Amino acid sequence: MTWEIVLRVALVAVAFLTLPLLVGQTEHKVMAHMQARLGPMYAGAFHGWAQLIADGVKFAQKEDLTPREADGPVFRLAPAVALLPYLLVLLVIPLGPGDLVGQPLDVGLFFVLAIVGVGVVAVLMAAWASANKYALIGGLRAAAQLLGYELPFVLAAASVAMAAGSLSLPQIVASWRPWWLLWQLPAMLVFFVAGLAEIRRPPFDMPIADSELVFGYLTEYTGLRFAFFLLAEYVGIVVISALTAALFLGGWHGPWADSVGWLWMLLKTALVAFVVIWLRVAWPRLREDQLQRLCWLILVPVALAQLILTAAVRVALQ
Amino acid sequence: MTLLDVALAVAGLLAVAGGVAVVSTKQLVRAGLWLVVALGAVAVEFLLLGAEFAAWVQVLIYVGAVVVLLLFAVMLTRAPIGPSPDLDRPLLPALLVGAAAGLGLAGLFAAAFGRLTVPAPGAGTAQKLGTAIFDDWVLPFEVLSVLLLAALVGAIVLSRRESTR
Amino acid sequence: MSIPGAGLGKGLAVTLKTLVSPSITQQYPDVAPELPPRSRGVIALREENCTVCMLCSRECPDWCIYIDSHKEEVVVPGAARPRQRNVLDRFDIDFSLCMYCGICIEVCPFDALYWSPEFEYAEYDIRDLLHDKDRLGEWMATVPPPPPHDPNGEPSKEETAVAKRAGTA
Amino acid sequence: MIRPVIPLLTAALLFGLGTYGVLRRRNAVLVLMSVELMLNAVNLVLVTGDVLRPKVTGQVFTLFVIVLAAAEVGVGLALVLRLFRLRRDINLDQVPLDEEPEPDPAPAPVLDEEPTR
Repeated sequence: MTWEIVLRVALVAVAFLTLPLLVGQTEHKVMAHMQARLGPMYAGAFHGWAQLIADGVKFAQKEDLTPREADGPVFRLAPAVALLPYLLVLLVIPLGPGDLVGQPLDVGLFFVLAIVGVGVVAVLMAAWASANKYALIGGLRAAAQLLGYELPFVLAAASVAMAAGSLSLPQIVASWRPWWLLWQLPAMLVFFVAGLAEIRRPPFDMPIADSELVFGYLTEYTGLRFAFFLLAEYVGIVVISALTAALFLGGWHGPWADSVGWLWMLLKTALVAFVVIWLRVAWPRLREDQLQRLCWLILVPVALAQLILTAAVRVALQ
Repeated sequence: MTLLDVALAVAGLLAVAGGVAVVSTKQLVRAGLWLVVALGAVAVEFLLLGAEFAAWVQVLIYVGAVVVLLLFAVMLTRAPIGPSPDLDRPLLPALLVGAAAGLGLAGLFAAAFGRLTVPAPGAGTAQKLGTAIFDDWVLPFEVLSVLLLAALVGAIVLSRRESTR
Repeated sequence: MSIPGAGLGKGLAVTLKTLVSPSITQQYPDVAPELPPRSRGVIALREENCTVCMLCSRECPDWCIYIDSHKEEVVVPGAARPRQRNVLDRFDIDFSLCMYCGICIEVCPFDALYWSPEFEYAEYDIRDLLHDKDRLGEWMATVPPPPPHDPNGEPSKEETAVAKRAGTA
Repeated sequence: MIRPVIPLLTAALLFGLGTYGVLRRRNAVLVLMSVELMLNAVNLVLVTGDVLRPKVTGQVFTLFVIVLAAAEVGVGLALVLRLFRLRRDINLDQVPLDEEPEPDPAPAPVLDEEPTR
């Protein structure tokens, strides 16, 4: 029993360390090819597969700088706080039918939503402790953005939870039916868009807008701590993709599902992650007012309408 | 003392330590961050007491929203890095009232429940909670939503600038 | 009337199309680049053609061509007196100054200067970019043959001149 | 088996700390934080109450209190920001309770300006 838990946690840790690298490498290559480039080609000999490992080595060798005016302990703690929530979230995302999940949790969905929200604290810590005006502006932007988008994020997730009649992620996936793709389509779009904003990916990268804020709340970070933030961003992609796949795309459902369910789940996650990367290449960054407008005037109403629709269909089906 | 008791005591100590730091630190933003620690420890207590749903609501609303709003306000009102001067009123009255309230309550609780042990609660109460809210407490729930709406409108009205009229 | 969000879709379509079409990156050090014809890599010198007329040096906008010469007397058998001839001592081009305008090549009346596509002559020291006539002569080997004459174009002046002389003679 | 006295003692101490903070602190945001501590102490008592009896009423009220806290913080921070905009300061001892506040200087002051008072 204890061994089983240790094994599960170890497997999740492995996923935590490998999947983001996979996403990062895919981003390198996909972005490059979408811009008619080749991307990294040399590290690791074959199409630059080891580029991110080389990057990690480079980051580890860099000097660990803390600005003189910074609030040292807070500054140094922020990357860990940024990384931890996503690690915890990965624990409860189901990979396949039955027992194929890090830790089955009765209120798993709620756990995920709560924990993802903690990431804001890390951003504010990093922003304020850097003692840098660009960092502070970036942090305030991030806080406004994350607080705003948390609402449609939670509402969209609530819709699917209502449809499934459960807060447990494996339960939700188990009761998923293909026609939900249509029924929950608005919720899926809202969830995905709000999720993108939650992990501050383009086109929602206003907080780190490099053309105006240098690098936002990451401006003062170097070396391993910066790498931690980057890792957090890529784990964020994995988490948001996996959640979208599990909640709205049916997780492990698919042909020959029971034996290769985990493969379907990974495939769907990879597909959503690809879309995340694709949007970064294709779309320009939203302006701050457009960002808030999109959230409050489009996403929140759509999410609320979807909630009503979900409730109506649920009642009609009973 | 069972293992659960020890866990409860550790989380409690953490919460109290966080609370002490919140009310004693000279650095505004650090007070907010210590509040995260205290609230997180309380959430852990909730978990250990079997109130799983309440624990995650605590994390979602308190840590994810309330503390962030507080930090936001601290930063908007230009908190400096490092200690701020002139944060505190005279010590004695506050200490007297605070100690009286805290220690008095503690004494009361200790006297009333000091030797009591109860079976450890089971986990997973989301369903029961939902039933209770929507069966027994519908009216308070609705009143609460009206209150939230009023607070929302009030906050917006308060934070509007006059010149935007 | 445009559909809202059409631009977003278009952006996605363009990037996806670029993703599946081959990329245009050239793996330069590993794979030799395909240079377009008439690439302006470096200026090569055919020393025998140079008459030290100094036109190139004078026309050079940034004066990066240095020419020294001396006169020699050549005794031509049967002539009344020895002829004078210019002998090139030095012909240097400073490629740290050269802006690759090609005017020297255009003005040379005796076809002594040519464009070569050779471009790998970077140096660690800027002073090493001053190349003498031997080095410039080596690059003659890399000068591509002139492009074939346009079959529909007018015949060249030399050809018409030769034809006319042959006809009248 | 657990001893409910442990979370109850924690709650009592947290409440005392909150009271102390409310009375001791001069900064409005810090006072709000202390109020949050007190609310949390109450929540902890409510949740512990559920362990003693086989009902979930305490947790229901905990949820209500949390929602209330969110509303309170929203309005409270709006007030604090308003105060800051008027006075460039959120020191509670400086708030004049017996005089009409000056109207918001229009156009609204840029954050970098000196106090316009």
